[in-house]
Order: sequence, then C-alpha cells, then structure tokens
Amino acid sequence: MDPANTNKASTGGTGVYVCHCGTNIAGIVDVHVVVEYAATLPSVAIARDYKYLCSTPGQELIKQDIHEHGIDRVVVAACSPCLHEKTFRKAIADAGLNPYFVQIVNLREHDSWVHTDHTAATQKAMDLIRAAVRRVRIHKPLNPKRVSVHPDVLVVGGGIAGIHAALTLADAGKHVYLVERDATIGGHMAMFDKTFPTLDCAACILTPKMTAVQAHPKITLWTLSEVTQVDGYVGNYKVTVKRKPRFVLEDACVGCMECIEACVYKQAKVPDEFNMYLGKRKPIYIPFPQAVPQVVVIDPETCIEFKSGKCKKTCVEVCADRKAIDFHQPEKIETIDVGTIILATGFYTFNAKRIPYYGYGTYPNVYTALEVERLVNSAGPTGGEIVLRDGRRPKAVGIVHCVGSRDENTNRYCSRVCCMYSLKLAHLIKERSEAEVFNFYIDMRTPGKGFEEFYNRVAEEGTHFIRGRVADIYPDPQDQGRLLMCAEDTLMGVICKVPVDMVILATGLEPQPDAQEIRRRFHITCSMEGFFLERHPKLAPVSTFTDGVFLAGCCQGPKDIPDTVAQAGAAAAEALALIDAGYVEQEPYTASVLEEECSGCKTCIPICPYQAITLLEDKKKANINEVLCKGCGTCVAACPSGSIQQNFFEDQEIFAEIEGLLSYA
Amino acid sequence: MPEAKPNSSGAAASATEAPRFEPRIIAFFCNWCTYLAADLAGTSRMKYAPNVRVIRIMCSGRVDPQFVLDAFAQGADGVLIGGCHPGDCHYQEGNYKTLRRYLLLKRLLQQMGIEEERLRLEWISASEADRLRNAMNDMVEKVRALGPLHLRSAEEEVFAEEVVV
Amino acid sequence: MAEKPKVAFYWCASCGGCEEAVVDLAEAILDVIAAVEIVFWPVAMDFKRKDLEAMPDGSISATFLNGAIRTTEQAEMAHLLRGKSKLLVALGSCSHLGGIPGLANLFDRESLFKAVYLESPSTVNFEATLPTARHKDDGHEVELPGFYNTVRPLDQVVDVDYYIPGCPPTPRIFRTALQTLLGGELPPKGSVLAPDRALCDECPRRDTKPEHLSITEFKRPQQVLIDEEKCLLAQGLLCMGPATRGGCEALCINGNMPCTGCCGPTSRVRDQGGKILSSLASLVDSKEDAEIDRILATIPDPVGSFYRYSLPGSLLRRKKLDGASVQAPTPT
Amino acid sequence: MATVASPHPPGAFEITLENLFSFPQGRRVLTCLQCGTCTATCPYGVGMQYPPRRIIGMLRTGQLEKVLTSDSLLSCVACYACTAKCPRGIELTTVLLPLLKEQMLLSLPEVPSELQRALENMLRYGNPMGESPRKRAAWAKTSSIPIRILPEDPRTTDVLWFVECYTSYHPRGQDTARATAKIFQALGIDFAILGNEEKCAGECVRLSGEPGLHNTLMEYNMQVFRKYKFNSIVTSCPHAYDAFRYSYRTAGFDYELRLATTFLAQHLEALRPMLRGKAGYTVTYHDSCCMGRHNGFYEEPRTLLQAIPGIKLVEMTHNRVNTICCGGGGGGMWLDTYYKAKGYERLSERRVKEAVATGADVLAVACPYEISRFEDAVKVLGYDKRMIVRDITELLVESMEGEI
Repeated sequence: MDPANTNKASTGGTGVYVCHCGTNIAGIVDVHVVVEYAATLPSVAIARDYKYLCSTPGQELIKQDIHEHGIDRVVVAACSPCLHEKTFRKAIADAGLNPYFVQIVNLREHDSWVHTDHTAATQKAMDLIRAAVRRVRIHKPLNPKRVSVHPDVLVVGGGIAGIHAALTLADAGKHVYLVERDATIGGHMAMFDKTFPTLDCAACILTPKMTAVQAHPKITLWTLSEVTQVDGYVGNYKVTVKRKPRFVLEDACVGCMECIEACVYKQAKVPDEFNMYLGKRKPIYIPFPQAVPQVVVIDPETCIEFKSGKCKKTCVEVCADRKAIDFHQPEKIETIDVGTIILATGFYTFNAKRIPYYGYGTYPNVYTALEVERLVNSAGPTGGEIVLRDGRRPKAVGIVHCVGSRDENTNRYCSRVCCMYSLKLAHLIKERSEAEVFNFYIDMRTPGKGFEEFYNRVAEEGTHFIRGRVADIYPDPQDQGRLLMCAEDTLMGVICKVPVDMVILATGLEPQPDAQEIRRRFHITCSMEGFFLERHPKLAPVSTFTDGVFLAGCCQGPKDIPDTVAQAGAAAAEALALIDAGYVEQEPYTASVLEEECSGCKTCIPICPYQAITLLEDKKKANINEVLCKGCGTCVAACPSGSIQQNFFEDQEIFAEIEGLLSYA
Repeated sequence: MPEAKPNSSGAAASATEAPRFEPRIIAFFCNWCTYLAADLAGTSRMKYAPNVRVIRIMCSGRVDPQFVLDAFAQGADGVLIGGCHPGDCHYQEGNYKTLRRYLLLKRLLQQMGIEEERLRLEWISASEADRLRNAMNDMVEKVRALGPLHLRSAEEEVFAEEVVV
Repeated sequence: MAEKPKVAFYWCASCGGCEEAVVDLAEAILDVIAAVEIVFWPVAMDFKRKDLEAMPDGSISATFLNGAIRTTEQAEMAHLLRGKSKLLVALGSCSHLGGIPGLANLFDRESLFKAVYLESPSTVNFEATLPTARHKDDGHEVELPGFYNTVRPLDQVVDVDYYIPGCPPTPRIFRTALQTLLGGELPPKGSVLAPDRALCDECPRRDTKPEHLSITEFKRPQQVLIDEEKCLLAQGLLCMGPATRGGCEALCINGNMPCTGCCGPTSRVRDQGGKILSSLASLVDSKEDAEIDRILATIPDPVGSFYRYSLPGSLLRRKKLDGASVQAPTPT
Repeated sequence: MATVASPHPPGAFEITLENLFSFPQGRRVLTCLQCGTCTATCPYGVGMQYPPRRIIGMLRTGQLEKVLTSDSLLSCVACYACTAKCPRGIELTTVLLPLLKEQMLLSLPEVPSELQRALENMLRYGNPMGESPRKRAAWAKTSSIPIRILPEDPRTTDVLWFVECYTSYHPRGQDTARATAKIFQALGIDFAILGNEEKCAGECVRLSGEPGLHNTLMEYNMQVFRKYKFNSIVTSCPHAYDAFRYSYRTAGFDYELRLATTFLAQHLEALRPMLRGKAGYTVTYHDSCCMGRHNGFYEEPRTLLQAIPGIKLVEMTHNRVNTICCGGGGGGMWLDTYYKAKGYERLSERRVKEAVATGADVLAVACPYEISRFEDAVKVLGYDKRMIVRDITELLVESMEGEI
C-alpha cells in the first residue's frame, strides 16, 4: 500500500479506494497512476489503493479513514457492484456514514477483464472514477426498505429436485405448495432403473420420498397443475395456479384401481408416456404403480365417454359409492400467497430425430437412452428383458455418446450425465443379456465420487470402447436386420463399421421447450443455451436475479442426481434463510412525486406498469405508492416538468455521472 | 476547480501506430440485462473496444432523452442504450417506453444533423455477452468512421473566432 | 428621498413584442415610471450608445434586455450593458432561450443569406449582393454589424442575473417580476421570475385530460375542429403545456390553441424539448417499431415543435455545423 | 480491437496454424475434437492416406508437409459431408480443404493429367471439356422452341438463365437444357441465355484448389452480367448457384438468384395443371451434395416429383443431409481415371447400388454432373435394364407432353 495521498486534509472530503483485486485489476490498470490522478480531483481528500478492498483489512482501511480523516463520501473502484456494493455499504454504515454515500466503480468486469491495452484501460478507470467522485458528492441519505416475508413457499416441479426441496422446507415447519404438471410426481428419476455409480434402484430410493410428500401435513401437492401468473415481489408473491381436471376426485379415490380393470377397453391400447410409448395403457390409468398421488387419471383424448359420450361407463359402475369419477370436473384456478419460490422444472431430453444420420425414427432398432431405461427396468414394458421391437434379443449393442451434446449443430454444451448413464446401461445390458456392447465416445467424462471406479468396472466387464464419433448408421446391406455403425476409431486410425442389432443414442439434456415462457412468468433470465440463469455461477448458484426465486436441479443446467439433490437442499436453505429472518431489505430506489411542483398533467399515470401512481383527487397531484413502486424510473424519465425523482438515480446524479465521464475534454 | 485531463497520451494510441480517432461513447445499461451481460463479458474475459463508459440504471426506461442530449452536448461522440429484449423487461414494459423515445429522438437528432449511428439502442439479455461485445465493437467502429462529433467545442471555437460577414 | 433605481431597456434580436409588453402594463406603467428612473431606452426615448458608454460601471440598477444575440453589435451592447448594470435581466423568450429567431440555428449563415437575399420569391437582387461587414457604395465605405452563424440566448454571451419568460411576458408576469426585483429580498441568482409549475397546473382544461392517455396520432390545429372544453392533448394536438412553465394564465389555451412552450421549462428541467419528447413518446400506443414510427411521423417537425422558443438554450443549441447544406423540414 | 470478420482468408498463403488465426473460420481448427466424424463420413475416407481428422491433427502439430506432398487431398470430392456433420462447425469443404488443395497443387510432383487438362480447358475455353466456346449455344438451335440469346438480342429480359457447361455441351445435359426451356416457355417466362458469352462459373475449380482461375472466371462472368439488363438469374447447375451465392458476392454479385429446380417449385401451382401424363414409375431421388448439403434444398425437388401424376417416390438409405456423393464435385469430375487407377470404388456406382436396392425404376437427379455419371454407373453395373436416370425437368416434360 502506498502512503495515502492525503493532500487535502480538511474533513468532509471524498475518499477514493482503488482495488488491485490481486492482479485482476492491477495487471491491466495502472492503479498507482489512477490513485495519483484521483487525488487531484475536486473534493477528494484521500485516495488509496489496496490489494483486496473487500477483505476485512480493506474495509477497515475505509472505516479508519472515515474516523480519522472525516471523509463523508466514498468511491470504491473494484469489481461489479453486483458483487460487493452491499459489502461496502455495510462497511461505511458501520463507520457511521449513510450506507448510500458510497459509489462503486466497476473496474474489473467492465475494464481490466475486457481490455488488453494498459493505457486505454487506465484512462477508462480514471474517467469512471472522476464520474463517481462527482456523483457521490450529491448522494442523498437513504435507508433500505424492509418488507416482510410470507412464510409459505411455492415449489414448481415434482421431480427429485422439487421433492427434495419441498420435503426439506416442510420438515423445517414451512408450508409448501408443490405444483406438478404431470399426473404424478417423480419426474425423470422415476423412469430410471438403476442410478449410477452405486446402482441403487431408483424406485427404491425415490418412492419413500414421494410417499413422504403425499403424507406430509405441511405440503399441499397439486398435480396436473401449472403456474399461470406470478405477481408481487420477494416475500410477497401472489401466484395463480391452474389445476387441470383429472376427472377423478382425489379425495374420493382410494387407489384400488378397480376402475382400470373395469374399463370397457379390455386391453391396454394407448401408447404409454411413462414407458416412452414402448408399453400400453388404458384411457383410465395410473401412470406407474408407485405414482403419487395414488389416484387414477382419465385421459380425455382417448376415453370413449369424452369422445362419444356413449360409453357404458363401467368404471363409474365399479367405483360405486365412492363416486370418485367425475367426467364434468372443471378446471380450477387457485391463487396463493407465498414469500419465496423454488423452480425445479427439470429438463427435456434431446430429440434424436434432429440428427437424421443416426436413424432414430427411421430404423426401429435405434433407441434413445431413456427408452432403454424403461426396457431394462423390471417394472417396464418388457419386465426388464432386453428385447427389440421385433422380439429378438440383441447380440450386439452400440451406444452413441454425445447425441445432441458438444455439437455446434445442436447443443454446444456437455450434458454431463450421458457418459455415466451410458456406462450404466452398458453394465445393465451385459448383466442381463449376452450382448456385446460397443461404446462410441469422444471423451469419457467421469468426474464424480466413485465414477472413475465405475468406468473401470464396466471396462473390466468387457464392454468395448471405441474412441470416435459415429458418423453414420444404416442397415447392413448384407444383413438387413442389423445396423452398421460407422466411425473412425481414432486411437487406431482406422474406419470401422460395427454391425449391431440395437443402437442406443445417449441423448443429451435440454431446457424444457417452454423454458422461455416459464422464465418470463417468473421474471427471471435464461443463459445462452436456454437453461435458467443463476445469479452467480459460483457464489450464488441457486439464486436468480429476481429476489426470492431460487433454482434447483436441471432447469439450471444438466446435472446428475447427487448434484440435483444438493442444489435442491441449497435452494431450500436459501428460502428458509429469508423466511426465518422474517423480512428482506430492498433497495430504496423508489420514485416519488415532488408534490409542490407537480402540475397534475397525469403523464406518469399510464406509464407505471404496477399501477403505483394515482392522482390525488383533492390536490390534483400525482402520488406514488411507495410499496407498489418497483423503482424502474420510467415515470421519472417521462415526467415533462421534472417533478418526479428516483432515489439514488436522481436526474442530477446521472447528469453528474455523464458530465464527470466527459469533463476532461 | 476544473478537472484536468488525465496525464496520459490519450486512449489506446500506442507508440507504433499513428494516433487514430478514439470515439467517446456513453452507454446507459439496464441493471438486469445489459449491465449483467457486460459483467458476463468480463467474467468470460471477452475483449472489446475500451471506448465505452457505462452508466448503470435500473431500467432502460429510466433513460431520459435529456441524458442522451447532455452526453452529446458534453462531448460524447456516441450514445448506446442497452435494455432487456422486448417482452423481457424486468419491469414489464419499461423497454417499450425506451423504444418509443429512442425512435422519436432519432428523428430529432436527424433534424439536428447528428448522424443516426451515433445513437443506438440494443436489446441485450444477461446471457448475451457475445452480443454485447459485438454491439460495443461495432458501435465504436461506426462512430470512429464518422469522426468526432465536436458539437459544443466546434461551436465555441466558431463563436470565439468567428469571421463575421 | 432616496434616489430612484436607474433602469435600462434594450432590444436585440427579437420582434419587439417584449417592449410592447412593457407598454402593455397600461396604467401600471405609470407606477413603474414613478418608481424608477429610466436611463436608457432607445426604442422609446432618444439615447445614444455614447450616453451609455459615459455612465460609470454598475451605475444602472437593472437592465431589461430582450432579444437574442445574433450580431456583433448585439454582443457588444450586451457586454456594455452588463458592465454598466448591477442586475442584468433577460426579458422574454428570445433573451431567455433564443426564442423564435433561435430556430435559425437549424441553418447556417450561408443558407440563411441565400434564402433571404437570393432565393425568396419577393427578392429582386440582380447583383446578388449579400450583407457584409464592410460595404462600399458610391465611394463610401460603411461598416455594418457582423452576422454570427449561431443565435444565442443572452446567458451564452454574458452573465445573466434573472430571466422573465414569455413571448412576450404577459403583463402579469412582468409586473410580478418587477415587484420582486424592486422589493427588498432578491431571489437566488439565475431564477426565472415566474411560477415553477408546468402550465397544466393553471390550465382550465386540466380535469378533462384522461388519466390514461394513449396516443395514436398527432394532429395539427388546422386538421381538427377543436373542442373548446377538452384537453388539447386528448384531442391529439401537440400541446407543450405539460413541459412548459406556467404563469401565463394559459392564454393560448383560452384562445383555443395549444401551448407552444414560450415560457420555457421548469427549473428542474434542462432541456424542454427532450422532456416533452420523452413524455409524449412514452404515451404512444404501440410496441411495434413500424407502428411507432408511423405515429411519430405525424410530428413532421420535431425540433420546430419541441424547441419553438428554446433551441439555442437547449442542450444541443443548434444543428450540427458541418458545412453541408441545410434543409428545412418538409411539412406533410 | 476486433478484426473485421472475413469468411475467407485474403489469398493463397502457406497454411500454418498462425496464419489461420487471421480469420474466424481458421481459428475454429483449434477447437477440433479429433472425433473422427469427418474421416468416417468421408466417402473416400478409407482410401486416403491422410484423412481429414489427421490433416487437422498434423496441421496443429506442424507436420503439414507430409500431407501436401501426398495425394490424399485429391480424393476430396467436395461433398460437404464432413462440414455438415462436424460437431465443432469447422468448414472443411469450403475453407480449409481448398486452401490445402491450393498448396498441394503447388507441392505435388505431378498433378494428374486429366485434372490438369480440365483446368487448362477451363482457362482457354471456359469449359472443362475443351469444347469450342462458339458451340455453347448449339443445343438451342436444335430446340423445338425459340430461345433468345442475349448477345444477339440484348433487350431486357426478366430471367437470365445461366445454363452452365454440362447442360450446354454434354448430349444428355442438352436434353435437360431443352426440357428446361420447354417448361420455361410453358410457364410463360421471359428468359434469355448468354450463349457464347457464358463461361463456367468455376465453383469446382475453386474447390479443386485453383482459386486464381476461379477468380478469373468470376471477373469475366461478372463483366458479362453487367452488360445486360435482367431482373434475376436462374441457373440449372447447383455448382454455379453455389458460386454465385457465396464466392461471387465478393465481386459484387447481388442479383436475385434461384436454382432452376427451386424456381420451378415456386411455379408449381402454374405447372401442376400442365402435368397431365400419368407416370407409372417408382422414382428415387438423389440429393446433390452441393444443392442439398450445402444449400439446403431437400424438399423442392421432391415436391416437383410428387406433383407428377402416378409417380411413387421412394428414398434411398442415404438421403438428404446423409446423401452419398456422385463423386463429381471439387474436381472429382475430372479424376475418374485417377481414382480407378488407385483402385477406389466409384462413388457413382456406390450410389447406384443404393438406388437399385430401393426397387425404383428411375433415378431422378437435379444436377447436370449426375446424369452422365449415373448413366455410366448403371451401365457398368449392368443395371441398364432395371433403372434409367432422368433429370427432374425431363420427367416434368414427359408428363406435360403426356408421353408416359
């Protein structure tokens, strides 16, 4: 640390603090030049640089200057205000200044990290600091707004992420609404047979959690339901949920399934979604034996009563006094108040038809991994037997890795789980059949506890590994029942055409097709690839930019079950932290009308999307309801007589910033 | 007290190349989309032209046309406004107000003889660091090609030395 | 009896309406004359520049200067009067913000001369003579005031103490301002001596403005039969009232015409045009670029509409000078 | 400061990793996964000493010389399969391989004489066969309908029809030219051709490693275009279409451009009532690499075929983006003897085998290279009793004339 440039010793000046951030800033920006320059600016009493200002000693330095040199405004030139604005506000508040008497200059994300020219970056730093010094002088004292937090929580999505988050919160005594789009909770995990690398039976570990949800007095479970609207703000969300009819009354149905037996369809005829359409179900059905709630559901698309209205309704007959079947059950709209929201809306599996040369949808013996999960599942359509659609048992099986992952033509990212589930499927196929298994991979990615050991084990079992991406799959002209998988074995430098009976495409994970609509509904953002964007990739991985909305599971990005559960727990903990504090502090960036000056022109009233502005009829003046105002400042910009101001973004403050940036000219 | 020009040889003029015109661009970025995209460009270590100075506001709807006019009057060669994509505004509709003001402001600036490339509105979401970098670079290049705006200084000089007829 | 305050009036680039406004004080003019001693008022009495030059610096209590600064002579007189006066008051829109003559800032000197002295249909000028600072005729050389490229409000040339807004200032504004200046306590330097609320505050039609106005088209006064009761903005007319300082008792509105903004912005606004632009654009009823553009195109001359009296005093001050030929906006 | 993105590097230079950095597509080579998709999908991948994946690997390790002095790159028939499937989006066919081929032609001790001859012919006569430029419009004289030739009648025309070499000179190509002209006339299209003033667009010349010759042809053709007034250009040849769409842009080509097949598909509603003759064919359609994989026209030719009454359309195993090349692209058209000497399977024969396996009677094509290539292959394989090769325009005309 340099000796401070305390050339103006009078009290009441501005302190400027330039952070090196190790070499992150100091490696590009010449901080010494910047500090020397800052010291020459009007009002600046003290200018210093420091290795890490966000550290405790760094903050102490500022506090000490406030005490000893009487500085009353602070400029911190460091990283993005999104990271440490709060830290420094708290620091100066501890030293007795109003917390809003600090202005952050973003020297890292907006300068040193994005520029290579030292001179230009240093110049930019000086400009930004000059603007901040001007601005901070006219900051007005402000205090954060406090709003109470409603203790109820909404969890959207009933896969393992939603289930775990809901149970964690409910066990902590909070009331949870768990909203699931399908007829049952369980999500993708319920479809799996075994889970890697421990080969636990997925149903055995998931079912107890599903029934716990059902039984928990603190959880309100709404299946066949979707959130349609979210109003309000952190701590006080008002959520509208549309509950689609199940045509079976949940309270009356006991789950005896006699109705299914009694259905006029003697045979199951409808392709079964849960079994990836490899099995069949009836129009009245239960998605799978362990479904929660244990209540049947009627599919109006295929039920004769819905199509013709002339069914004998044997299901109703057999249900008898229980009277659980109601063909006229209406859709219901519920409105709930919650303080926090956890999104656990999961993922979508890549549509393999998008890569035509892999033949999915053309050749019946090309399967997706999720289909094979159902095939190897003892509760699946074949009772766990690995048989092809034509009834043959495959002698050779090829697994194509990275289908819809790591590919510029589809998805650029790695889906993280395909290598491991491919190994798992290879193992299960070897275990349950005589087949040879060929894994075609680009890179084998097994970074997890016990993962590499599992890879080892599968290799020892005699699974073949060919390092090369499959370029073509087509029927063997010599044997039309077989498919040729064409790839270069890049380790051997030869092109191989491997004949197989069954191809498994290790399809990647994608955002839900309606992820964009969902994110709009919840006022959050998506990352480039379409997954929900976390607030910070490392330090706030389950938070979003909308306070009180958290993320869990694959809706945030591909991840395996352990990571999903860990994230769900973290999201629950974040929600709990808000609930137990009882209130949240919000930035006081609201707008207010200068009543004396307002001419009552009413321009601002339609501008506000929150209906926060009304006309005081007696005074003929506009008035802003501070509770409803979200602080966007749009009305401020629109007021033709300059009679609305916004805290922390006052006209004069922004003019000061503009003029500060440009004033050396 | 007047603020001195920083003691440096001017932005990005290196010793090896002839000094070229470095436009000064003021940007107004909304806190929820474009400012975050700029942060993301930082964390992704993307590189872009160092000519843009960003002012953070909560919503692009806060951009008072006076800010744009003031920036030009104070010597900016260009102004860039960044907000959330239509339909994505964190405050529901603020960006539509921005769009309307921007379109009218464009008409006004055209009448005032200010080239249209000097004012730009970009919708850049929090994840579109790429788009941000391209917008920054493209704007700098376009404004560089136009040359300095010299709005006020040109006029002051003219007044001082005006050869009256 | 104490000496009466000495007062001067002067007229630069303006129509002279402000001088009329002084006379329009009617009987009150007598009170003024009784209260002050007029030491310089070329339009009404015979004063020469040398009389003024002979006065000691600071000997005039207050000078009321109307008109913008367009020529070298006006600039010289502004400096001279500044020196002689304790208070310099910009009187009327031209002096305050540039006024109607300020719209010439959409052009440069050459194109103005061309339009006025060569191309106007009524001009007969076979020798294509243009004004010059020195002119020889018949062996005599005359020196004329030089003509600047740019029109300026008074405060861009000399330091100004107060402003009296309006085109022209209404008698009430002028009288109130005089009383303020003659009364004991002076307002802060730089004040505009008029109410600081927008015109809507005193507009008789304020209550007829809907709370949720949305704009689908701007109309020009000749295009509609104007309802005499209803808010003009609500009738699709471009009324500057919301962005214009009040105090004029809504004279134009009472004449069933929209406010054109002569009193300038309120003290909280730096650029009147920018503000009315912002407020009107915000209310445009569309989210589509093309439709917004269609609606905005119904303002054929944004600068002339938003800055009718304030272009030289606005943030941009004038059209960018680039030597290129300057074209007038074509009304549609 | 960002460099201005240019799709192609400025000109011929020695290919090193460093100078590939100068343009964005070049840099992508660094991201290569070495996954082998390019090699495995390459129709001649098995035969190449240095298949595409190894070439990139060697480029990255500075061992390119071995590649350039081998004849591996002569096997590239510019079929775009590697480019279409590359998971890293590396543009091998359009960017990387032409650069390498250019270097290779300079480094090879001996360039196959047939290729050399074709390129010389191109320079001298504006067509690869060495036919007289004055006979370029000879086919038009034998056409049953009058065809306006612009140099003889330079009035403004709506459509400038760029006929191209094989359509102009090859006897079977001329059949398709006459068929196309008939359809144009039936549709009432105001069209004209350039006659003797037309020269090859030069796409295959560029992709076989002669960008200089391509540029000469481009500059010539652009000058000719500028002489006449017309509203749009329609070409019968996907290769010419490709050249106009991409490389000619650099020379200021900004005419409205369509491929004859897609042009006719756009006029389908007018065409449909004229298709009276009922065909009893089963047809399989071969996707031309240039037209399909590189320009994305998969459905238009099929739409036209399905509009012909009575036609049953069946697909080959490899279709659309997964089509198998006829072997004529990127200079392959002029290397048949060389490939045979190397013992390669002729790609046209590989393709015809697939076509025959569908049970179809007709192999329909839409690229002028293919008629001759596939007719030869059908004969060589002894399928001439089972299968005929027809251009889509020929099938359309047959139906229009009720000859089927």
